[in-house]
Amino acid sequence: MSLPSPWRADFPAFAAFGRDCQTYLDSAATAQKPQAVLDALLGYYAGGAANVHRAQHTPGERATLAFEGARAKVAAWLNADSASQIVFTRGATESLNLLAYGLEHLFAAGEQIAVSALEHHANLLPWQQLAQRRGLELLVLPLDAAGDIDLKQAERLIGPRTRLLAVSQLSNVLGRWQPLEALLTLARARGALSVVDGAQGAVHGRHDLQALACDFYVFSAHKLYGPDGLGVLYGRPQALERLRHWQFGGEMVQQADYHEAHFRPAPLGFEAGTPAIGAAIAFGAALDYLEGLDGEAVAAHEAALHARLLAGLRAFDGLHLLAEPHTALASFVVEGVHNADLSQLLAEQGVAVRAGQHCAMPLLRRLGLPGALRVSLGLYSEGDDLERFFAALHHALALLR
Amino acid sequence: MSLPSPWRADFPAFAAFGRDCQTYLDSAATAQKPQAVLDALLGYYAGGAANVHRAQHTPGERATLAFEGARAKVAAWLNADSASQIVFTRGATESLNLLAYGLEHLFAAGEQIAVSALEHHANLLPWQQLAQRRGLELLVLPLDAAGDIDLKQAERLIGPRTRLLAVSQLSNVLGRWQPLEALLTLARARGALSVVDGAQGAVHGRHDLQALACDFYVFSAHKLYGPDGLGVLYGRPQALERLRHWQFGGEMVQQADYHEAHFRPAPLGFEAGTPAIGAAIAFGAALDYLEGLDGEAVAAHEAALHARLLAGLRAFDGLHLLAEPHTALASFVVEGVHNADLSQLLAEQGVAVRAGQHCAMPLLRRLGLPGALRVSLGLYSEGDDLERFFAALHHALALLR
Amino acid sequence: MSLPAAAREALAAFAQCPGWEQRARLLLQWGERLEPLDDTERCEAHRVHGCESQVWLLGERRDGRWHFRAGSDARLLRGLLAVLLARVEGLTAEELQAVDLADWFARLGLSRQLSPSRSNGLNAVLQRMRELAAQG
Amino acid sequence: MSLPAAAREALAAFAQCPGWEQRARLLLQWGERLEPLDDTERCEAHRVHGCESQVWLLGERRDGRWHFRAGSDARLLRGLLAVLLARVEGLTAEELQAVDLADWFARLGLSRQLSPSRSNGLNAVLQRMRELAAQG
Ligand SMILES: Cc1ncc(COP(=O)(O)O)c(C=O)c1O
Ligand SMILES: Cc1ncc(COP(=O)(O)O)c(C=O)c1O
Repeated sequence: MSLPSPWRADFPAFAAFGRDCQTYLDSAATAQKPQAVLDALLGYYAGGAANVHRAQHTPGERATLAFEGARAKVAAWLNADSASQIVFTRGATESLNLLAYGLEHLFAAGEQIAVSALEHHANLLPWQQLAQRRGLELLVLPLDAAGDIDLKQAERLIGPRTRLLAVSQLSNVLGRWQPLEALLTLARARGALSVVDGAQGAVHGRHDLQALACDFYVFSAHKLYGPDGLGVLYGRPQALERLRHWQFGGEMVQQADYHEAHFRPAPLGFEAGTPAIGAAIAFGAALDYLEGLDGEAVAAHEAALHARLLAGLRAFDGLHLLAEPHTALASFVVEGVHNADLSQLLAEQGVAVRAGQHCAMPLLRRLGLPGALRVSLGLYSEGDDLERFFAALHHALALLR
Repeated sequence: MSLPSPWRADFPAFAAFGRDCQTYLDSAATAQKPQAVLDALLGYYAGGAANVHRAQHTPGERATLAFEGARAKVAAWLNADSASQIVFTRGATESLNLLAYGLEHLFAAGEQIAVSALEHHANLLPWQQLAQRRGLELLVLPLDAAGDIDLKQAERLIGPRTRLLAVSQLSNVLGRWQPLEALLTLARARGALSVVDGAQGAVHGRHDLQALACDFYVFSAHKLYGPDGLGVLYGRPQALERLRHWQFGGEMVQQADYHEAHFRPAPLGFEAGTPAIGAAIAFGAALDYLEGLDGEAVAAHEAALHARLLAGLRAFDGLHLLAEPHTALASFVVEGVHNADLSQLLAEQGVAVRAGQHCAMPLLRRLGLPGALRVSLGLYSEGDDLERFFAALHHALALLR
Repeated sequence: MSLPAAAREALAAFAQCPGWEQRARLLLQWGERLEPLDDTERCEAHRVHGCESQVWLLGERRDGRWHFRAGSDARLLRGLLAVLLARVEGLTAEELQAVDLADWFARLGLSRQLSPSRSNGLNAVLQRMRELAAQG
Repeated sequence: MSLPAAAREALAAFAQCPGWEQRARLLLQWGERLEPLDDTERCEAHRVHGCESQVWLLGERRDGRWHFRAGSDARLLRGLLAVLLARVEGLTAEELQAVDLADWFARLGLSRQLSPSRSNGLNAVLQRMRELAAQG
């Protein structure tokens, strides 16, 4: 049962990790990039960079076509109706901040925003701070025993004063798919806008946003095998129309005078200044690469690895999973052992897993834990990575107990 | 007088431009990148990407060290006291928006913000919109006949109600160094904060920010031979302390609970979410590259080329410069010929110059022009580029007149 | 769908055009053919935004068929407008929605003018034309 | 500047330590030596933020010399705190500002623990120590 990944060789980082005796199991933090991404990045810069949307000259046209081509690829990947529904940002975090500022004008004091108890800071703090600015109430939807947003309670809590629901698709700590369909139906029934944080969800399986029926969906390129510094905000056309412009500058302007200005609609109106052109083009290449894989084979590989991960962890005495994860990752603690000690000794052995609060301090506090370890997988991960991790964990625990 | 650039071969894009018969004279829009930048980008991704500031594991530490090393290089390049004065953003535009939102709480209705009549939209619109949000007055400092901010008028206009002055160091349209020293002294005397838009200025010569004595200075990596998607906000410590946090998420948090949170100080407190790690590291490599050049030789080459550009343009009948540029670029119109027609015919001949309003619509309107052409230079530009441009201009004018 | 006479003429002229110079000359000539707009027509209401040059577009439906007029301060753009108008002259709203203008410019060897690079603005003109026809 | 006795002992032990395992064992042992903090001392006021683990630091000046006590819920970090305290025990404020702690950890073969990666938090402890000494 060695579970090799047939796609591993497409990712040059693993040759380097091999040389340095590193085992990378922190893909939920950021993923490695296939060679196709590096080629696209290099091809763009070495072929002649140019700014986009500004010039008639050939390098400028070429860059604009490639940049807009990447937008179209993102739209196709998400099954969006049109490329104009895709706004490029720096990352999921910026997408969420854009929403919290761009929708601010829709809220009146006393209204409510609903998030869940398992949100990443990026999908909690922008709303929390918006609530503080506007005198809103932040509803925190509680979790059930399995670690999912409790639908019964959500139904009770989400009411006519609730103007927006913002929830994760897949928890970055618990690894569980959240009951989005029911929640989105509920939000729609109550007349609330909906925001889905797809930062983790987008990486596992491909999602049809027309079927998902949220108003906004956000994720980061760097977790989906693309470069860092690029994120996506998808919106339904009617939802995008409700956004106020947020950042101002360069080519997002329609007409400007000293004392007043008019701005373009989405997407360009929300991309102030020179964007991350190279990153967008390279992310297009990442999607092309993913498009070329057999999605079912990828899912089957990830599922087999994940099962192996869980089985392996269960063999350790006193090890407790924070929840029963569906996919992609497993978070755990070991009785009587501090997660920081464990992660340090794993690091000494060249095993890269993440320890701590995973940018979800309130969730960890609610679970009564100072922190936890998280092992997370990518499509390039394989059985040998897990074996090295299990051996290192064994060794670390022997030292610590 | 062929003026070859001794650094041209360091920039792989010129081989591609050569193959495609393209002459790139639009460096003020974005600059080409030296091979060292591509190598750093590739080295980072192929060596194993990792998120920064989050994990104890070796790839994470390596990435964090490289990312923080890049911050230190930026600080050294600007002669800042400390790396903690350098905030990474997406670009000059985001830096300016960060300031306009982060300083908003300092303004009361009826107070004033002063900008100049020649600002790029990125240094106009964030302040204009802040003025609208807060009921402030936006003072527009007029220009003198040469195309510089008129100091006499500035002295008259900037008064005790003026809380902030935001001006460009080097105009992206007129190519003139603005009288910063006098303006900054004036601002300080009146108790106003000062913001310098160094997007163009940072590219020509190296500036000592301790000597410059502004409160904030911003620029974009992509114009200074670095990758796109990265910008810099420099601030004096006392000025940075006055900034309110703006974007929220991931690792900018000190302590978070569902209903309240505390944030880190600058720089990390202003870098919400996964930053453009690869771009930052590659920008560090760009600065290393520049650091290795003979600054005086670069300045002399740019000056000689610029003189040749001006002399060549003067030989055309009916061609008018928008101002007498000091360095880097020249903007012009030709009597009876539309700038769009000219730029299209230059593009047909493989000459990449920029036409239009250069993201400075109000300035162009004030000059009474629907648009203008701009030729701009980088340290890799050379005499032959100019000769090809002159020949193409000649040809285009022959067709159009 | 048979082409209007002016469109056939444009196709004949541009399709056999050997290079950029010749094409530019042709565009300049076609631009001269545009029926000039008077001062009241060159107004804000008819202005097409999203072009770095100034462009105006007026549309009128007579007997179920669309007739457009257009102008610009840039001469090459005037030529592009002329070959565009040649193609759409007298179409019904349905025909207008159906006509493949990207293909039309491609057949003329003018595809590049439709690039998403915003500065030229021909795309904005096409969009405005469709909006007018949809309203009308 | 001569080293305090405990510091000399740490140097002797760590400097000849052959590998990560041995070093980890030593850190665990040194961590045991930390004088435990009582519940009132493990309070918010003494908490050092910026560490993923919980860390507390207390400092006291007697006769012009600084004496620190520290604790953590993580055991390896307790070891690091112990070798840190061994180095700074009994220093004056001036000596404290002058001591090169990066060098100290380097001599112990523990440089990596000072990486700017925030999660371990030793840097935050050093900074808090300097703040206390500056105030005190
Ligand atoms: C669920 C979730 N939301 C949001 C984010 C933020 O992503 P980024 O740091 O790329 O902006 C992350 C990644 O850390 C995440 O896991
Ligand atoms: C003077 C000036 N300010 C600001 C900017 C905006 O820079 P960016 O688009 O990289 O954010 C530019 C570049 O276009 C500029 O020339």
